Amino acid sequence: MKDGLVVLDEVSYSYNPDRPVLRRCCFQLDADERVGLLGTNGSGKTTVLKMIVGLLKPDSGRVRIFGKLCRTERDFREVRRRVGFLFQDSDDQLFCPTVAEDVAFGPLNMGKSREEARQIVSRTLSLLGLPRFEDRITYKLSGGEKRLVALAAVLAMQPEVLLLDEPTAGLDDAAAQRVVDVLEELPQAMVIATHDPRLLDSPVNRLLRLSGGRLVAESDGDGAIGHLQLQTKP
Amino acid sequence: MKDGLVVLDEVSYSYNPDRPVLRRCCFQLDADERVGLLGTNGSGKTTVLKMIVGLLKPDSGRVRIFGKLCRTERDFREVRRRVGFLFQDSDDQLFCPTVAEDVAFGPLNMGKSREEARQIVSRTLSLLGLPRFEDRITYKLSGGEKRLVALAAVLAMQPEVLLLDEPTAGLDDAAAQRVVDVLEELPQAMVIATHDPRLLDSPVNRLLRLSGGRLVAESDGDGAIGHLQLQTKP
Amino acid sequence: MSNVIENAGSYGASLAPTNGWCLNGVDPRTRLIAAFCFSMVVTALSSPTTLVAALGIAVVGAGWTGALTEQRWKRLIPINLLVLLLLGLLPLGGGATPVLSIGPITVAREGLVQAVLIGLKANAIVLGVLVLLARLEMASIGHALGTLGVPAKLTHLLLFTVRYLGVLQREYGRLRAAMKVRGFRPGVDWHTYRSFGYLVGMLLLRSVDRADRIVMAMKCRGFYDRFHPLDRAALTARDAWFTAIVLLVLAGLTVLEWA
Amino acid sequence: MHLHEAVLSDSPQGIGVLCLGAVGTLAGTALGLRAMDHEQVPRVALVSAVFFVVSLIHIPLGVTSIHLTLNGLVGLLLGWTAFPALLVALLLQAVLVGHGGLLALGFNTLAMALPAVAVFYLFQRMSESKHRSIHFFAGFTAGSSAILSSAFLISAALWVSGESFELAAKAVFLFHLAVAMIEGLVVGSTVVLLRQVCPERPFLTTPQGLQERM
Ligand SMILES: Nc1ncnc2c1ncn2[C@@H]1O[C@H](COP(=O)(O)OP(=O)(O)OP(=O)(O)O)[C@@H](O)[C@H]1O
Ligand SMILES: Nc1ncnc2c1ncn2[C@@H]1O[C@H](COP(=O)(O)OP(=O)(O)OP(=O)(O)O)[C@@H](O)[C@H]1O
Ligand SMILES: [Mg+2]
Ligand SMILES: [Mg+2]
Repeated sequence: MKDGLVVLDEVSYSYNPDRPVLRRCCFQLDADERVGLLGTNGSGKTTVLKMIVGLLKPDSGRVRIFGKLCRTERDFREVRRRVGFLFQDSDDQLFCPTVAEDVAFGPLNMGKSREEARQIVSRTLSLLGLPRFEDRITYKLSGGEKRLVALAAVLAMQPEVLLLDEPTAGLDDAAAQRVVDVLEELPQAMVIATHDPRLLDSPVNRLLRLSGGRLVAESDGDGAIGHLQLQTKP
Repeated sequence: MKDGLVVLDEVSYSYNPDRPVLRRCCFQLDADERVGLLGTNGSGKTTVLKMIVGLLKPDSGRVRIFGKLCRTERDFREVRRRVGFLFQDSDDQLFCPTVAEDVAFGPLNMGKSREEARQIVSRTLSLLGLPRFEDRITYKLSGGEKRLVALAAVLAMQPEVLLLDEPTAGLDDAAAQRVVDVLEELPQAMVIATHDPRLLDSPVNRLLRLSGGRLVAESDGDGAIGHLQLQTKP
Repeated sequence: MSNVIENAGSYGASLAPTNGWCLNGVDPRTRLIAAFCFSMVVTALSSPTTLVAALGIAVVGAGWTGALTEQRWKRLIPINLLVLLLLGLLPLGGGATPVLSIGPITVAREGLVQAVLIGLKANAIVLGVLVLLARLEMASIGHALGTLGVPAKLTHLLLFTVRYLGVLQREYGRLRAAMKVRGFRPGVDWHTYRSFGYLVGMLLLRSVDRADRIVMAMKCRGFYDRFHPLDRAALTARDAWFTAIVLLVLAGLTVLEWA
Repeated sequence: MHLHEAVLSDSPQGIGVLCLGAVGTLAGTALGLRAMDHEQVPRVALVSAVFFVVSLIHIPLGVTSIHLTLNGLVGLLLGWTAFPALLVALLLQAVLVGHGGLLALGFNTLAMALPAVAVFYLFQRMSESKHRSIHFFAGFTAGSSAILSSAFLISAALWVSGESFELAAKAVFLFHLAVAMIEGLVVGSTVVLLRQVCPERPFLTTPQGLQERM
């Protein structure tokens, strides 16, 4: 088996012993893939993503990232610089007073100088169409703006893989469309956990469904989206 | 115009002057109606509900409840005994340490004796299928249990009108179904703000959509649900 | 630390009543007063024999009631760190009978004895209180204080604080996880301290917003300007038994000390 | 750093310190409760809860690590209400974590809350200054001076309760010099964030300020 960027090998996980969330779940992400991760509420999508960045450690099974087996916190420290994770709730992700400081947080952690960080901030913000946002107060942004700033904060670390947990949840149509447009332009391999049919149209090129603690392929291409929509809308 | 239980007459509201949330919004709830309140995130559903119980006062327009014009905090104090409000986040609503105390909080504030309050508690809990929950600790309940206990706390005041803010948000299918079943059995007039198609099937008998700061009727009955889903997905 | 946070709100859980446990039926008020009296009496002891006896009783109690199972023994750590510190420092404070002297440093016997006695006493008290209060919900302790005459505002302050500890710990955990995935590792530098400062500020802001929502929810349920308690069960025969045993133990210790 | 009754009960002076602490805390708490009305209970409680949660955070300091205390911040936010807020938080620490004892609760609260109240009168206006550059300075001085004063009170209590504690008292105080530095930096940043995010909101204020907003 050729190694992908991210490989989960028969991982199991439970928060609570009598209700396992993942059961010998396998997953592989290759370069240039944009995987859509479907599944009902509570099926474990967030759990899978957290496992990839080592916020949760599997009860059994192996996590291999960029070809390297990751076990300890130390292994994952390296991984987290190269894998960007967008949280489900942006409020949990933005904790600095201003946008500029929040976006600079990652680069500063990676040892960049303040000058470099500042440049990265302005570059990233203009990439996402958020010019002159540097001094805005994160706590007061609208839901859509928070999402985009959180995404900027993730992209500022120049990750090779993106994990996006419901990037359009809680956004209205206009804001969601903006996020979709931005995602389409990004070059990285991605895993997008989502319920949102708007995302499945275009950024995503492979669909997986999490059910019963395992990932199963959802029929590919147009059919998949039709299928999904059939489920949402009778 | 015959007076309904709740009438909002051209109310306007803004948290922030350059982004009004409600603009001359009208609303009427009659007896036996169960209104579903739809609308994208941030469209102002919660704002409408808070206005009805006087947690927010309109910038302009009138609020008339049970035929009485309500303006001051004092007017609304009376209203709040007869209109029950279920908050979007149960953690905000269950602030007492035990379930019994939380459910008894309303009745005690209404001047009931401890003995009466205790009886109301056990009656309400068994009505909602939560027997022997009295001494459970609120912060240890699961999400679905919290929702039901919060509902019990609201019902314990024997309100004539219920305002429910996303009663099934964040619940898994089983828990959500339980809430839906309970709501179906309740006799009160209701306003249910929700995104959840599960609720629109049966407790609700009239649908309104909040958009551009106003409430517009959504086509009724079965059609409504189809329509709703059409709107979710372009 | 991280596991304290990960087991968000589990303090209460580790104190939760379980079936068939011998102090279960005893009223929290009685247990609270007993803990207080036990602390008082043991604090007043000074003879080594009595202190050893007190510690022995506490240990036996802990064994009998299972108070040290799960993670509760960890609560002995802070006090013993303090005792270790004293054990290191008190003997250096000078005294009549040096046991060891290296250059200018003299280790005195008096200090050593004093530190050991403090260690005995501290462990007896902490362990005794742990036994007497074990598996009591913080919420019940709050109620007990209320019925013992502590002002309503203060008991409600305690109850609200306990209620939202878990919520805040989860919020803290999520923010910390978000920092972690962006490569944050605490170090000894300005960036670290500033980030912690922001973290605290953000927690406070969210807390204030939540507090405002809680007040709204209270008003919606007819809250006007005071809290009405829903009172608790009366004392029972078990309380009498429990009180008798505790009194006997305390009397025994007193006699041993001064007789 | 919390003292335990076992440490202070060795001498009559120590017992005196315990009693003095209890009386002082009683008085301060009574004042604090008077300044807080029923509607403010949730706000104050959430500040206590933040204080408790934050006090569990390890912050690296050279080879060891320290816990944040933040009594200065609580003081800036709450004024006299810091007394009941800190009393509750310290009671939780005593029962749930094992920091300090039940009988020493009075003294420990006094040692934390008295500097907090002082800081409120000294730096609260400064932390609301129009000039942004001052916010950090106000927070820094408030945070570090509060913890230093607390450390001083604790050292003093040790000192008076017996000659043999002299060395321990010095050690406690010296250690807190370093801690004060870190507290200052953290509280300074917190104040900067709070002032930047809600300049219009009287959050960093007296209970009276809280009242106005309700
Ligand atoms: N910290 C936790 N402690 C205990 N159980 C948890 C925790 N987090 C999640 N769970 C449970 O694990 C299951 C999977 O959760 P997860 O968040 O991964 O689902 P999800 O697919 O992301 O759902 P959603 O669509 O609601 O985000 C759920 O049943 C949830 O209740
Ligand atoms: N306390 C507040 N201060 C400032 N703006 C607010 C406040 N509460 C809500 N808003 C803004 O008012 C608008 C309407 O909010 P509201 O909570 O009523 O929406 P909603 O329809 O309930 O949304 P959701 O589906 O997310 O619950 C949003 O744009 C929101 O950002
Ligand atoms: Mg999720
Ligand atoms: Mg809402």
